[in-house]
Amino acid sequence: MADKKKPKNVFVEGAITPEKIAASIAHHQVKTRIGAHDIFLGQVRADEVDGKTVRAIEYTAYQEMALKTFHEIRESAFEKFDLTCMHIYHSLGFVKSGEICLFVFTSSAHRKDAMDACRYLVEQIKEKAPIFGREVFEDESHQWKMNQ
Amino acid sequence: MADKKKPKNVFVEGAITPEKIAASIAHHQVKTRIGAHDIFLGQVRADEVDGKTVRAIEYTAYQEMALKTFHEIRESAFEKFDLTCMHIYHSLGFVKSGEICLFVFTSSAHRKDAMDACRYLVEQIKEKAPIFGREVFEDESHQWKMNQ
Amino acid sequence: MTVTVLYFAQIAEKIGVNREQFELKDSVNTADLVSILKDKYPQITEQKFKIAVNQLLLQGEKELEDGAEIALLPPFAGG
Amino acid sequence: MTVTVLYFAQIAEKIGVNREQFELKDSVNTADLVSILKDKYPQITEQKFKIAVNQLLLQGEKELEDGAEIALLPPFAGG
Repeated sequence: MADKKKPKNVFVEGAITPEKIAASIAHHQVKTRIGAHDIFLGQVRADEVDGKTVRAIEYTAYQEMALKTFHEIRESAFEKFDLTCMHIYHSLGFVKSGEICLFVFTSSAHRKDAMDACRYLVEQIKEKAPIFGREVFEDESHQWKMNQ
Repeated sequence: MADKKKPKNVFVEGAITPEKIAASIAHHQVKTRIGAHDIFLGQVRADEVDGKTVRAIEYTAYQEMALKTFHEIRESAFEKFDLTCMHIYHSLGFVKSGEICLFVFTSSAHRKDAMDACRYLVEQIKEKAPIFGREVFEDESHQWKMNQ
Repeated sequence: MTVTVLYFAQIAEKIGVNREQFELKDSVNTADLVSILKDKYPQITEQKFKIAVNQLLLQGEKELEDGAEIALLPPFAGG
Repeated sequence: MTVTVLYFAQIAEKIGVNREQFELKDSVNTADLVSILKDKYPQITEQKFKIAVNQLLLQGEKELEDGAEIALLPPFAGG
């Protein structure tokens, strides 16, 4: 069942839309061995820094390396957890505050694997994927985002 | 920010649609202090029992008690975790295999609270909400579902 | 006193009743009521259930009051 | 040997270059290359970065081979 070997298109230009998420959920309704989905969404915050507010993040990536990294993270998750499906999408380019930049979607027969895998994927992506974020303020000045 | 006190409409007649989930996600894009959403979806499995396949679950509930239980679970989650928003929807009536019967949606500035709260809510709902499920097979015989 | 008893799911299915009222002596508690119900409906003797009184899950036993709503709840299946 | 060096994000911004090639002596390893780069671009001396060689994150030091692709990666910000 697991679509482990298909190459995956992780990067999306601009924000990830709620419609894309809905289409992805709907696509899984034919997979009737699934009992639990977990979805993580990263949303750009309008953080305030020294009185200025972030209006968008511009994402860039070392794309070839990032795609390899995502592939390895996916493979390791399929080894660790009993998953039916796994999907990862990340934005490139501008994503405005309030919009979604990361969509991680795990599906399993039972909730524990779906939830454990989703958390694992999010942590691995934040730590290992060579993706960079330029936080752009309302006055067009910027600073570079760093994951903790 | 937290919409802690609004009474919540938890029960939905029939399956929860991907469009409802998309609308709920879209609704949060004005809340620019949110950095992370976690969504859990329960989907009806076409389990096989003695050669017969589940085609649907018919959900019923002790509704007044369930709404009180959901309210208490919500309040306790708002106490335990730093959340901006929390939404819970559960189906009543028939939900076919492959369709969604539970939608738990947590939002926070940071991922840890969103993910911890989502898991907490799912476990609490499964344990404490007086909801019953009649698993209907393709030959119209049935058995009663039990959470583990 | 008068109490209302609610039956759900496989319990309602087994006994063919969703809800009924009982006239009870004032000293009757929840354990006594369960005995009365199992006498009346022997088909639920083997059934696992929890009890809620006035929509609160019961731990142990409890005195009943006039107008109480008692529910017999088979295992939960939400989610 | 010839190696390609890629710069990303704040590093590319600081030095105004995304990508360039270097002719190196065969004995040069990654630590030597970093010294060369910091001499050429003193504005990155204080910058925190990781190094990838042929799209694999480097642990420690590594000999370089002809045609290698070396990337200077500032802190990640995905998600």
